[in-house]
Amino acid sequence: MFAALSPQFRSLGNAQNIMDAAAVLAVVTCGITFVLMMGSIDLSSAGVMGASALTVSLLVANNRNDNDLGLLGIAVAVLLGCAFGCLSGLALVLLKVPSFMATLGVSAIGLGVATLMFAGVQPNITDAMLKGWAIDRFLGLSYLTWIAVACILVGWLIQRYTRLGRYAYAIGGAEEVLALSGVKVKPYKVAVFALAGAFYGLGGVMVTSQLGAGLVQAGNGYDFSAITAAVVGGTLLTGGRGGVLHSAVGVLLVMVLTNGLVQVGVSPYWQGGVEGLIVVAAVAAAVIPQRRRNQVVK
Amino acid sequence: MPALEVRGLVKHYPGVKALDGVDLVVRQHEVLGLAGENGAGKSTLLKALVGLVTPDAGEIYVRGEAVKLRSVVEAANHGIGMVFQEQSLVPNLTAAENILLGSEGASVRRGLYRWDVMRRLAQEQLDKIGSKIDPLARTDSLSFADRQMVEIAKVLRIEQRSQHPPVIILDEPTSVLESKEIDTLFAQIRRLREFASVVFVSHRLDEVLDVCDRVTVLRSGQSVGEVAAAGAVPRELHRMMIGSTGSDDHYHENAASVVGSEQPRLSVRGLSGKSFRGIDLDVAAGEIVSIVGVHGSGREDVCRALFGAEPATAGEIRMDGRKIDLRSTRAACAAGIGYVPAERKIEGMVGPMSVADNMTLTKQKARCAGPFVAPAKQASLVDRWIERLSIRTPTRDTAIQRLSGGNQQKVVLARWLVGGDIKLLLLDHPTRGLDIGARSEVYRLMRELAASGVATVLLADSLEEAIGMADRILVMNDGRVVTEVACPAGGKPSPLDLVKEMV
Amino acid sequence: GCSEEAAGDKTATDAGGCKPADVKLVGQVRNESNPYEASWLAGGDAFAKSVGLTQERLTYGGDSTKQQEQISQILAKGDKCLVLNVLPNGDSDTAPIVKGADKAGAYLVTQWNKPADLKPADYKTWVSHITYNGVESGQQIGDALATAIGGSGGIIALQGVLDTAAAKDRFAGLQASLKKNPGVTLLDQQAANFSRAEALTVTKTLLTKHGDKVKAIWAANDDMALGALEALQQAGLSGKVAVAGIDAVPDAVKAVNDGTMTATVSSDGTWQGGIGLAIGFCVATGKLKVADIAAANRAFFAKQFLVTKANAADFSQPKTTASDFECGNVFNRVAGPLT
Amino acid sequence: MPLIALVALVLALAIADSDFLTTRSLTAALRTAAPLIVLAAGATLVVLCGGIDLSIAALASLSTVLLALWLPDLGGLATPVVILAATAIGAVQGVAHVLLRIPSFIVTLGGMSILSAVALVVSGAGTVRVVDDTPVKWLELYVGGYVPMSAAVAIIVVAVIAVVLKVTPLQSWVSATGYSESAARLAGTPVDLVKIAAFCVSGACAGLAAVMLVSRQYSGGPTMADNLLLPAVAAIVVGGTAITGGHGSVWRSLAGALVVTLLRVGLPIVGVPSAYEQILYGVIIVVCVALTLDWSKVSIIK
Ligand SMILES: Nc1ncnc2c1ncn2[C@@H]1O[C@H](COP(=O)(O)OP(=O)(O)OP(=O)(O)O)[C@@H](O)[C@H]1O
Ligand SMILES: Nc1ncnc2c1ncn2[C@@H]1O[C@H](COP(=O)(O)OP(=O)(O)OP(=O)(O)O)[C@@H](O)[C@H]1O
Ligand SMILES: [Mg+2]
Ligand SMILES: [Mg+2]
Repeated sequence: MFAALSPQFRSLGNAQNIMDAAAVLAVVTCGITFVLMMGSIDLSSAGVMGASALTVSLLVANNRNDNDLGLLGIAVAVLLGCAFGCLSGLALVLLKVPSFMATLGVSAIGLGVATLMFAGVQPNITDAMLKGWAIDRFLGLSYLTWIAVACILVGWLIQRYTRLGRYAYAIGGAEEVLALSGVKVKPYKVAVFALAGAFYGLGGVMVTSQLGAGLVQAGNGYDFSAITAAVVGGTLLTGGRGGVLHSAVGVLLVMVLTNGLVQVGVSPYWQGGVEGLIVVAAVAAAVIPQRRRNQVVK
Repeated sequence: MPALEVRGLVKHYPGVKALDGVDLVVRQHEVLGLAGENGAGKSTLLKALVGLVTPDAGEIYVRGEAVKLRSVVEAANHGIGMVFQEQSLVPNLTAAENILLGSEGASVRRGLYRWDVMRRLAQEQLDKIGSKIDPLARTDSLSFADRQMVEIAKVLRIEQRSQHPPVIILDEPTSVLESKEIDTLFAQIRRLREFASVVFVSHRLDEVLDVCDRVTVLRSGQSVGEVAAAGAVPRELHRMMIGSTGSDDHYHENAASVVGSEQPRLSVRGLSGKSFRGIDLDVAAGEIVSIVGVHGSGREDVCRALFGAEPATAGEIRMDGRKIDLRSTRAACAAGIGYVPAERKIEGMVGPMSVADNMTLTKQKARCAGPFVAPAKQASLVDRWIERLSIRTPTRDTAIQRLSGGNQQKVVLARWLVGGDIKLLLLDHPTRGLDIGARSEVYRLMRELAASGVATVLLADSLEEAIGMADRILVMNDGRVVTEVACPAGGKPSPLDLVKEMV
Repeated sequence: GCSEEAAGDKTATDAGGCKPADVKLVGQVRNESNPYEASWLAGGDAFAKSVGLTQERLTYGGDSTKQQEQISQILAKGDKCLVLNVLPNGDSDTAPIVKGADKAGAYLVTQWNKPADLKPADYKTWVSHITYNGVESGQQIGDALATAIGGSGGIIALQGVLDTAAAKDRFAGLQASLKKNPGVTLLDQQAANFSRAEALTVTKTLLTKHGDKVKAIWAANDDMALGALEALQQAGLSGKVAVAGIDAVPDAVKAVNDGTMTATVSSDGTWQGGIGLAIGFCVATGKLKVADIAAANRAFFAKQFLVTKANAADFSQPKTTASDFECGNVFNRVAGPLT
Repeated sequence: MPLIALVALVLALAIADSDFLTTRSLTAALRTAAPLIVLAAGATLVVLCGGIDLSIAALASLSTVLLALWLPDLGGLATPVVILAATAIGAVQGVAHVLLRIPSFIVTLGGMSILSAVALVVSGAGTVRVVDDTPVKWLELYVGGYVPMSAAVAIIVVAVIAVVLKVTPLQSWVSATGYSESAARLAGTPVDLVKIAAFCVSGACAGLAAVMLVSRQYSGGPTMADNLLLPAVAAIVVGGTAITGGHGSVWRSLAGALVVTLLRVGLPIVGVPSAYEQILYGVIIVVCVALTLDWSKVSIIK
């Protein structure tokens, strides 16, 4: 539809642009998909990404200190994301706090930690490799986009071929049954949140690479966008349905939509509204074929 | 040395003593039957044997050795496995994964799935019970009975898991099976006896006596006796279960009402839906019509369509001659139709809500004064029905999920009766999981309702039940009514006549 | 019965009756996590230290309701000599802050956002409102861009949060500049909400949409300008498109100095953070009488400077000194009354 | 349980800053909390039915704009008209959720963006000032000199919702819908109507919260209440209402809203630095939920 409305939309350049713009969202959505598959929800990406963005920008070559850890710094940032994910998971299984709240709390903690690291002065990265991720291209797509593709692949493999992935799926289907079968679900839940956290951590690194600076707000808005993308892709919030590939499609749909609206020249006032309308319409269209009389919709 | 021995097991729940010093012995290579009324404590006892219920007192001995069972895994390591009363499969996993869940063995190496191995291992289990289902089919795409087969296949994994002869517990495995499948299961149980011990629970006492070597009877959380199966008769067992002699006339046939031939109460013409076509059906006031058919015959969907819970693509439905538009369950309720679904746990009851609230959920008027709830009115109403149906519950405010299966079912039935305005009852396996006594009461209730002019459509639990209760039987096959058999008291058809038409 | 206010409310203190040690200084901004507002709080701290006090820092995370909640809570404590230097989140937030402070008799200086018909002159303890002329700055950088691209070509505009006076004024300035430079055409305008990340995405999209036609990017603040710079770099267009922003945050000044950015306009966060407290402090301690403050100084535009490559080096260091905050000098940077 | 958390929090804040336990401070906190209480109370109904309403804050923002625009023409009538309009918008979302069978999360997420866009356009992307605020001024009064009128109204709203639920069949319909929708439907519960009604109440509450905000801010703005979304949901959960539906009450949300307000306002006021404030907020809110949740009623925590 956008292709009909705007000639630029059809251009190869714009296709590249959409793919590049989708990279971070794709990685974050990949992470959140596992949580959604379990039937939980994760709102921690904003905070986790902020913390990881600040961490990586202070650990690789930057204008604030003399660190120059390169890849190691990136790994630390991803691990930090993992640790935050763990925290959410532990709050869920040990304190029995619903994930909605646990992850909201962890997000606040992440933002606090990021603000502490920020300390008033913007860290700009000078690390050539990290900056290069956003700029250098391979087969027409930026390295970041390839990283996102790799993440989706890894995510899919985890979902299909590992116990973690399958159990996450099963937890969304019938958690109580796993317990009856003697499976201890708690470690898997924590692990799923940690996995998601790692993806957010990587997302934070990618944002830093794009912006050339570590921002506390690096993850702003990704929490809800990622959920939207996953749901548009067909992952159910009640868990047990959907998956990484679904989500990847959802991300592309959402990105095409945002991009298309700008390309077609919809007034900025209305863009959010049109987006919302289309998301609702898309989901409505998707559920029509599987509508059953007594099916539960929450 | 017995395979399993239980001595003086006690378990308290708030308000009830589920187990009150039970003793139980399971010998090597025997099939032990466990009989008892609803709420006698059978499931609780068995759950204690697989570590899901921690007893307050008493000991469990496995092969003479005292053990503490804290989890399913521990129990499995001692060679004890169980098929639960309520189905317990993960719907969105494949059958293979469900079969191997928790004991994946060689099919998962270092957390990585090897689907081909998994398929093979699952197939081995399915072959044992001769099930034809595809191991890689998603469980929720299987029929109820196939899922039950998967459960049995799953528990047989115990053989691979423990080096000792296993003890396999089956808690009401037959309540959702067809007679052919039951035969397969029994063959399986007999095969198991060669190398294992089996504990078998069923409310169908003839089944129990058929497959078991010995039957232990539970009453109110205590073991009250033991019977060798050979030569025993169901009546004897029943007497032990309830502590007195039950009535002979199980189906209360002498109470069957004589159906007049006025205009039918329910009249269905050309009803079609996804899994059924061109259904014509008349039910007169006071008549009990049973629909029988094999799995997938579509009778269940017909029943749901009559209640507006399943979309119908064509046809019309009239109640007392008035056409009704059944696009919502509300309209059906308003027209005086009641429905008792088969999947009680998911569809029949609201688990965390109290017995009283569940009972008055539909007929709100019965507990209200004007638009307001009258607590006193509700209390007396609920208490009356609890007594009338002898529902075993600590108080009317107990969450219904805390009741035993049979008692839950009675509450669900009561829901339609409290208003006193019911005209047509659609009963989908209303006696599934009920003990003989409770069954008999339900039958009596159905007769009473029929006598008061309520029309009933019954999807019976067994052919015998259909024949015993119905005035008329419709046989469905592949979405169509293939024949109709009159079934008056005194002129009952034989099961064989019906089976011919069903397949 | 109902009454107008909570029991125990006190009447406003007589202006100027406070001992310096009794004064409580409060600085409130959106958050500490961006360089501009961090420098604001730092300026406030520096001033407080110079008079032997500490500044209570409040941040409300860009959340209007939270800002109000904080203000009403701090006013409810009933300190007699409270001085507030507040950055209202949006125009709509100023009125309740002003009315609350007026009722509690707290000395208040607001900055940036204020509806036009709400005037400090109508209140006793709302000492002053300080802002920068957004129309002017928007026009200045618009003109600078026009010059940089030789007076003709297409530009794209990145708007701020649409619901703020700053965003609207600055964009009005751009439109004025466009009128003055008929050769320059506005190809497109999108909101990027003052955010670096959003600016990056929007710019990329607009670059693919308009391609070579884009000669310059006008951004309503430096954060967005920096985001646009990243987008240009990623599109391989570094140095080929002129970029200008507003605020003169250190990174932008550096970029201007390096020549990657065309221009920015200085708004001095450090000074803003100090000056509000200084004015309030002077009034609270009686060194300055509200009645004596010239009407033009009750609501004024502060001086701002266009920063270009020519003068960027001068702006790389903070230009604020302690003497700016002496009671006699607090109105030294008045550029003119609010229009 | 949420009450214990609330009392503990007040005590902790009082220890950190002795000024906090004064009538004036507590009154201010109560007044501050009023819009949040109302928002949370309305949304609690939707949560009890097993859904979630993410549009409340955007709807409240839009309502502030509408109220500010209509006050000059309609005067005192503007308040009920705006509340009605908000109710209607809630109803539309409810109907979309029920008829189109889209999860409430998605409907209201979409609704949130759409309502924000409408608010932006209607207001011309700016603040709409209320010059003559007499029609909403009554909310700024104090009952008996101590209790802020807005807080009193909020508490009355909570009480009315709670009582209406309790004395009518609504309570069992709402719980049944929340615990097990399919069972409720097969029991002939008017599930769809109950859900739509819940969205209506949620919308009406958003409208009322908007009136409170306008009376406090002397203006309406297209993003004015947007930031109240997460606090409102937090209030519901901190109160101990199960996010999965069924179990909970509006009273719990009242306590939850007070806890959340105290955290939002109290921490910075007692002098916790901004970065640590966020960390503390995160930790305390999680601990509060851990304390208030009634595990015996909620078997599986997602
Ligand atoms: N989790 C529980 N909490 C409270 N009470 C329970 C619980 N589980 C079972 N009970 C009570 O314990 C008693 C025994 O229940 P149990 O399920 O063992 O009966 P049963 O013999 O299996 O009945 P049925 O034949 O209906 O399945 C019943 O009164 C039941 O209400
Ligand atoms: N022709 C068909 N093709 C595919 N699925 C079918 C077909 N007929 C029925 N089904 C499905 O198979 C399942 C079993 O059907 P249904 O429950 O109506 O049979 P039933 O005779 O009531 O079985 P039971 O004896 O267990 O009560 C249902 O989910 C139904 O939708
Ligand atoms: Mg049982
Ligand atoms: Mg059936």
